[in-house]
Amino acid sequence: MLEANNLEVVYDDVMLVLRGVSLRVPEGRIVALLGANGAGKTTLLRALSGLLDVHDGKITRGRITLDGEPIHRASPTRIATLGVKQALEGRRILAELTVEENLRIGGHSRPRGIKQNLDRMYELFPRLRERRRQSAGYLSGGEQQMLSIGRALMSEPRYLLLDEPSLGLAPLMVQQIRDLIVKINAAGTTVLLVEQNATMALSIADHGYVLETGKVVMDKPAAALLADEDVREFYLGLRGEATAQSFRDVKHYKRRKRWLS
Amino acid sequence: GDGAAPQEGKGGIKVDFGVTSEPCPDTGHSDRGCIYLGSISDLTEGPFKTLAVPITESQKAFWKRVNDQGGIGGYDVDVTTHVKDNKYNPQIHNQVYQEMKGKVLALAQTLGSPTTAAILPDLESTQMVSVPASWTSLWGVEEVVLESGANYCVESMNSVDYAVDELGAKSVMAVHLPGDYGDDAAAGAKIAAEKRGVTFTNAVTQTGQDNQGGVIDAVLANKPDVVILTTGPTDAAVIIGQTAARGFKGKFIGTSPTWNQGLMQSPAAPAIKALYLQSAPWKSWATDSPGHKALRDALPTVTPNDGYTAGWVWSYPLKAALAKAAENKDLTRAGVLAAVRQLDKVDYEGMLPEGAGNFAGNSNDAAFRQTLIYKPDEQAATGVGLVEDFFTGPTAKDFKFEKPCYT
Amino acid sequence: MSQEAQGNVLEVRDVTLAFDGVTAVDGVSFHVAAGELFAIIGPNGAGKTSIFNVLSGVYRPQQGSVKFQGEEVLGRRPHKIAAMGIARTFQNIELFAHLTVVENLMLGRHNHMRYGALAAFAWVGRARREELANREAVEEVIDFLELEQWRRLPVGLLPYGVQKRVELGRALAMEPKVLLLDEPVAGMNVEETEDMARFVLDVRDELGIAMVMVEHDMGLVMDLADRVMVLDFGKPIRTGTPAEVQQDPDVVRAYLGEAHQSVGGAA
Amino acid sequence: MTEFLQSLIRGLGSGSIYALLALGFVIIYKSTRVISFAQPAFMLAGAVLVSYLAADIGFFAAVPVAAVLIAVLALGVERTVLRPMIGKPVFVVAIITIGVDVVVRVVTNAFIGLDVRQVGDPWGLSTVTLLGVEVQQRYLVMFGTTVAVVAVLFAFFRFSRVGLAMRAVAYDQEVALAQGISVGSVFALSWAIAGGLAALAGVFVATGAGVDQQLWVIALKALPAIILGGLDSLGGAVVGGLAVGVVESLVGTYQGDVAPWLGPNFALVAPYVLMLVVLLVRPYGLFGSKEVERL
Amino acid sequence: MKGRPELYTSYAQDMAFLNTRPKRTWTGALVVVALLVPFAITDDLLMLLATGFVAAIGAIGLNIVTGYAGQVSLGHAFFLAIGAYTGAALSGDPDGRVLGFGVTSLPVWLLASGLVAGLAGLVVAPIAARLRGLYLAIVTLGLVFLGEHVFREWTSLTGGPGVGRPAAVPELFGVRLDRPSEFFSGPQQLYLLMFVLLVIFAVLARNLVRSRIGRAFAAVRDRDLAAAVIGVDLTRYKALAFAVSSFYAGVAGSLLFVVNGFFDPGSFGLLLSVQYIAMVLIGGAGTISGAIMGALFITLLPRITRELPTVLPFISADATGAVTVFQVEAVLYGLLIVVFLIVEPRGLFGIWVRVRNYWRTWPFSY
Ligand SMILES: Nc1ncnc2c1ncn2[C@@H]1O[C@H](COP(=O)(O)OP(=O)(O)OP(=O)(O)O)[C@@H](O)[C@H]1O
Ligand SMILES: Nc1ncnc2c1ncn2[C@@H]1O[C@H](COP(=O)(O)OP(=O)(O)OP(=O)(O)O)[C@@H](O)[C@H]1O
Ligand SMILES: [Mg+2]
Ligand SMILES: [Mg+2]
Repeated sequence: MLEANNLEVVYDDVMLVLRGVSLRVPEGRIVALLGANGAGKTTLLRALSGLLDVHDGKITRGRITLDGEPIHRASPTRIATLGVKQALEGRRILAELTVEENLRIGGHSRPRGIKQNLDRMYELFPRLRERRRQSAGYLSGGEQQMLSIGRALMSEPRYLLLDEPSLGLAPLMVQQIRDLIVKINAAGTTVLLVEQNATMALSIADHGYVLETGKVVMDKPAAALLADEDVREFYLGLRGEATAQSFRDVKHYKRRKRWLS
Repeated sequence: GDGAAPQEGKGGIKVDFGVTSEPCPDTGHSDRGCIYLGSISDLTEGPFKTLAVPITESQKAFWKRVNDQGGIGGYDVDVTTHVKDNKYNPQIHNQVYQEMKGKVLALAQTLGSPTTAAILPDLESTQMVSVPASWTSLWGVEEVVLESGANYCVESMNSVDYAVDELGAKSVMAVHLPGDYGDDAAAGAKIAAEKRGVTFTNAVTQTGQDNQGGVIDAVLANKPDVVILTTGPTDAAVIIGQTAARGFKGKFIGTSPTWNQGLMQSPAAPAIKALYLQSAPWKSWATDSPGHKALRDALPTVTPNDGYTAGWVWSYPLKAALAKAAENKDLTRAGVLAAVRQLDKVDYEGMLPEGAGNFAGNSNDAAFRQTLIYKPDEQAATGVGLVEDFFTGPTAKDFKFEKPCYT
Repeated sequence: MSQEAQGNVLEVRDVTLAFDGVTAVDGVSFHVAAGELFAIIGPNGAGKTSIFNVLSGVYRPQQGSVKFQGEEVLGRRPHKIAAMGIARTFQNIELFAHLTVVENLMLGRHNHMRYGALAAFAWVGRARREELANREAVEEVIDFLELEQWRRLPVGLLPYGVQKRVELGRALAMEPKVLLLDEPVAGMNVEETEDMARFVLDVRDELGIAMVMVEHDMGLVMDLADRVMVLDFGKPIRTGTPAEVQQDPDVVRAYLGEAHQSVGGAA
Repeated sequence: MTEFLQSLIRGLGSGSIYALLALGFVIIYKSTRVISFAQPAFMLAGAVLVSYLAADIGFFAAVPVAAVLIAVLALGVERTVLRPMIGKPVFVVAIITIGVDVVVRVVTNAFIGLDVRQVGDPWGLSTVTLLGVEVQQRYLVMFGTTVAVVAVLFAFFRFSRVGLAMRAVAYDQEVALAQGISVGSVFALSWAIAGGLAALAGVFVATGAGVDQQLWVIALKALPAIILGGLDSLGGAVVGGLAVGVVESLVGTYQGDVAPWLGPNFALVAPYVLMLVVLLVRPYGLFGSKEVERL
Repeated sequence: MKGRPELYTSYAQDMAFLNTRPKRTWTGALVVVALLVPFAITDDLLMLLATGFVAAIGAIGLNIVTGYAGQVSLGHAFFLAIGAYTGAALSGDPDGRVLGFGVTSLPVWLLASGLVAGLAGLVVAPIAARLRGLYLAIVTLGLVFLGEHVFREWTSLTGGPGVGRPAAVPELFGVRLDRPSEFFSGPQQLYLLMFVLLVIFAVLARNLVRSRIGRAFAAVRDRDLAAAVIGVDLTRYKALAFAVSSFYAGVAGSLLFVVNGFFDPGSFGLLLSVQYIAMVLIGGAGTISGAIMGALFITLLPRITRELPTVLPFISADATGAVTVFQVEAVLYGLLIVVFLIVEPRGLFGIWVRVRNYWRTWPFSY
């Protein structure tokens, strides 16, 4: 179990971004983390994977444990070797390296399995196989997203932290990614899924959290969240009745309801 | 702004800058006043550090001896309070000079010619008498600068004359670093070659062991009988070693800063022993003269090095000038300069021959024209042994010094 | 509105663009009428962004022609094309992260100012006049996109959704005749998507700017677009109204997948 | 013809020193995107160290010992000064390495003392005849060493995971960290290798005439070499280094006859002219990898 | 937009040169202090500060191309040299040892130096526009080495290495400013001259960088491809940045040695370029005031390191011992740069921002 307790994170010594967040990711589950832009989702993932340092961020209070062991002081390298792996937001492929080199880098902490894992990724994403010798920077946006997910899977992590994996993917591809997440979860990988596409995320998650300006405002089983009025309105874009309304009609400024601000 | 009006100091002597009635910081002569002299030298990173450090140390010893022997007119001389590093850079030289300018009477050392040139107008306008640590012929025409011994120009004239007379050279080549150090030597060599009717070629090089390829090719292409060498020591080792390895049989005569006794251990040592001669403005460390002996006594523990000799020799004229100024009861800047104008000879305690140190006459009359020739000698203290005692070649004898040779 | 009558702002004919080994765009032709919102959809790597890159002069296709208001675009350098009146946003936000919102938008108006370096040094006179006039124009855009509260912040610090809006603002500040939008709502939540939809509609209705939009959010595309072109492997496989396209079995197979039915649905 | 051959071979000889130096720069660049201006100081320190050690343990033992010690020194510098700068702008880091260079060099200078020091190599200026041309033995040794070093480095980067990890670190440290690569170790390793190489090059430079304070200046020759070859290419460093050596030598031999108006010692800046010409055609040097640009 | 908390009532106010009250107060106070300084400190310090002001002009120039337009140039020494020699030759003695045209009027040779250097910048720019990052940095460094070669050889202009030549003659309306006048000493006059020039050139630069041109520079720096797509002509603006930066370098170069009165071609090496880069980085890249702070810091640093050992009693002041005071100075110089940049990679400007923010939010840290 990966667990955060009462976590407080500050950037640049001044920006308090997480204000006492607690979250549990039980082994073998899929946990969804929802929240508006800037709520602190990525920050939470960074805290879990030890990457705050790079961004001048610090955990000022609280603790993170992996199977009971505290890891909030551990180096990102150590956390990665313990099997907690973050797929970074915004693809972050290494543009100058080839597609295959990017994947190999993903397998750095599991050198033995690289061959098999490469084949596995190429099977999942045939487009990447076609482009394997090409500089990754020339891939299309969606192809880069595939590469980024593939890279995270290369090390067969125990805990996979996915930051908006569906961003920029075509609808068909979103379905495939969703199926893929279910599949790797079934194969034993625990997933913490950050998504703007709440419909997709809640459709596969066991449990969900909603984050608002650095605080957890909802912490419920996914099914309960799906049924929640507010979640339906603000995260799924459904109002009362089950059908989405047309974007053509949202002509007027909508009063936003916030749980906290 | 700065400024100090002349005032009455200790012993009824008129003083202005850099002279106090309080004793020097650590001489222990509480009854004496203190004359502060400045030193600007190349003490850490610059190319002449290996000469500059011994020069500075030797001058410290020189003035300590002066103080021990009673000081000057009731004053001790301090050369340790205002010592600065110029890194052989004219700008830094000027900056540190400006810093010490108001606090010293004169400069016991200003090392390097481009560096000194950067402060020359100020030296003149403030009447700051200074001792150079360089041998360019420019100093002969500057009355605030107290040079000693023969300059590079004279030294090279004498070397060429020596080459023609003793080595039977029919062709000479000047190989030198750019700048007045090298240019002055090359100019002297050229004048002498023209006068003696031997072929002359000129090659400029740059410092750095890997930068000598060009002049090596030039030497091998021209095959001169004698090369007049004005470079740094390692440059010289590369040039001599490589040309010899590629079959060059001519001789090299280097000016003083070209030599370093460490070269005797270098891979080029055999070639250097076979081909190299060194010209010098005065006799080396181990010479038997009162001055040399005093030098060795004052620095009993150091590894012999002719940087010490140079620093010591250069200090005599300033000592003489200060003594004269004190005698005149005027230790102001103007007073010291006036004293310099009265100096028609300086007692170098045998380190330079009689007649050296004339600052009273015009530049041509005053120019010192004698040089010595040394050759590598492992037994000798500084790695060189005397071949030819003080001599003046025919070129230098007749040459009229009215301006620097290299312009 | 009758598109044929108004004439086409943009005409793309038979454009083919290949990189060594990959044909990114393969014989694409389409046209955009004045005031029209034309959408391009297709699987990842189909060549949508590449078409934009051709239109804005970043890529030089091997063949084809692109006419903008009757003038050939191909062969011109990007800044010339921008000056003609084609503006765009980018799939990965390409704002100048260290500059403030106002400065980013002022950059959009770069070509609306003419004063040179000497005037800039002095700042008085012409430079000042032009800066002030353009600042007014920029503030209008800020007003339009409701960006007031962020104006003075470096855009690097802004939330993702706001950055996307700033990028739209920068393009609008250029006063283009055609606006190319590359995935304007990717990574946005429902709320922000709605905002963006509103702005896109306003741009068309109030400013009357023709638009080409690439987007994977089918709800948005189907609701807003007048016509849609579907691209696969660089080739157009279908162009038509949203309703037509949505029904096309090829499109469903290559792009939408079976599940889309539950998301789409125009009003 | 022999004149040409001799000039060429001398050029290759000094070129191999430049190549060794260039390799040090490239290794650091490959993993940190920084040009380390501390290389000259390490080079000087290596030569000085050998000049002390050789007397006691002999030249051949002294060289590896010195290389290791300088590698350790470089490691220490990396640890104390560079480690806190991970993720900071590369130009700031480059200026820091200049500060490091000043410190290390001044301290090293203090150990040079007043006399030129010797590294005590066995070759001296002796020559052998190869294909009818006289060649200095030390040049042959340098050439051989360079080839060997490059072969080892190539193998290292090709067949070990670390090589790829280094490149990943260079492009994006956060990504590398997220993959479990220890950015610190990669930095340390590259500085250590570069330090060792600098020491080795320093010793070779000093085999000619000895060690003096100005020895470090030669390290600047590596700059046109790495640009010529491409900043992040090992092979490029070698080709660039040799090219700089050869151009310098050939220009030195012929320019006096062909184009005397260029002034004496034009040979010393000729590599920069060559570099400019190459870059006009190839903005990333001969073998450097191109920056990926797309929207 | 009316009634916003900043209380601007027009864009003109918002876009004014000094748009906040603290900025106006601080700048005014600084100017007053700077004008009073010459009557309070010794001549050698004045000369150092005057040199610092000139360096600041040069650093502003480098900051324009490197800090604002993102083109890292190690070639600044070359452009400084062009300015220095243009100024010195124009104002030099026609009958002297080296080239001179006797045009001693300062505005004339100052402008000419800037223009000649700016032109040189334009010539180099097309090559520079093709290159990125360190490739550009080292290629521009190549300029420095080529320049050194030319200046070494062209002795009729430069006097030759190790010999040098007199610097430009600072004559304004027939008055030699480096000579004492009725009211002021030479250093006082030079200090004031350089200060006024710095203010002028800083204001001009500040205007430039807040204009459309400055914004275009920043766009080219942050992301050149995107800049092109929104209408910025890359080649043109890269060239312009080089030209303006070289112009500033030329101006600074012509003034740089006026205080010393003398310079030699050895001054324009790698070290000088590096010092200017250090000024920009230590001051804080991309700000005019940062460049000024950085220039003063680097100019004064040697002086500071020379003073430090006297307050550290354990260091022997001996020039010849095993550890000399000069080695300590040199080491300190390097160490200070290292420590400084580690502690504050954003430079002096970063420190200033921190201090300002601290007081703004005081007593709350967040
Ligand atoms: N490196 C940083 N320095 C300072 N503030 C930061 C930094 N990174 C993020 N922030 C701030 O922290 C807050 C939370 O950011 P975070 O990226 O965690 O949000 P998010 O929920 O992931 O949003 P998004 O959906 O846009 O990815 C934001 O207000 C952001 O501006
Ligand atoms: N500069 C380039 N060099 C090589 N290949 C390229 C280049 N630009 C694009 N491609 C290739 O062309 C194809 C089309 O890319 P493009 O970016 O146009 O796709 P897209 O339709 O925008 O996809 P997405 O929806 O994923 O953004 C991709 O397979 C990509 O790898
Ligand atoms: Mg996020
Ligand atoms: Mg795309």
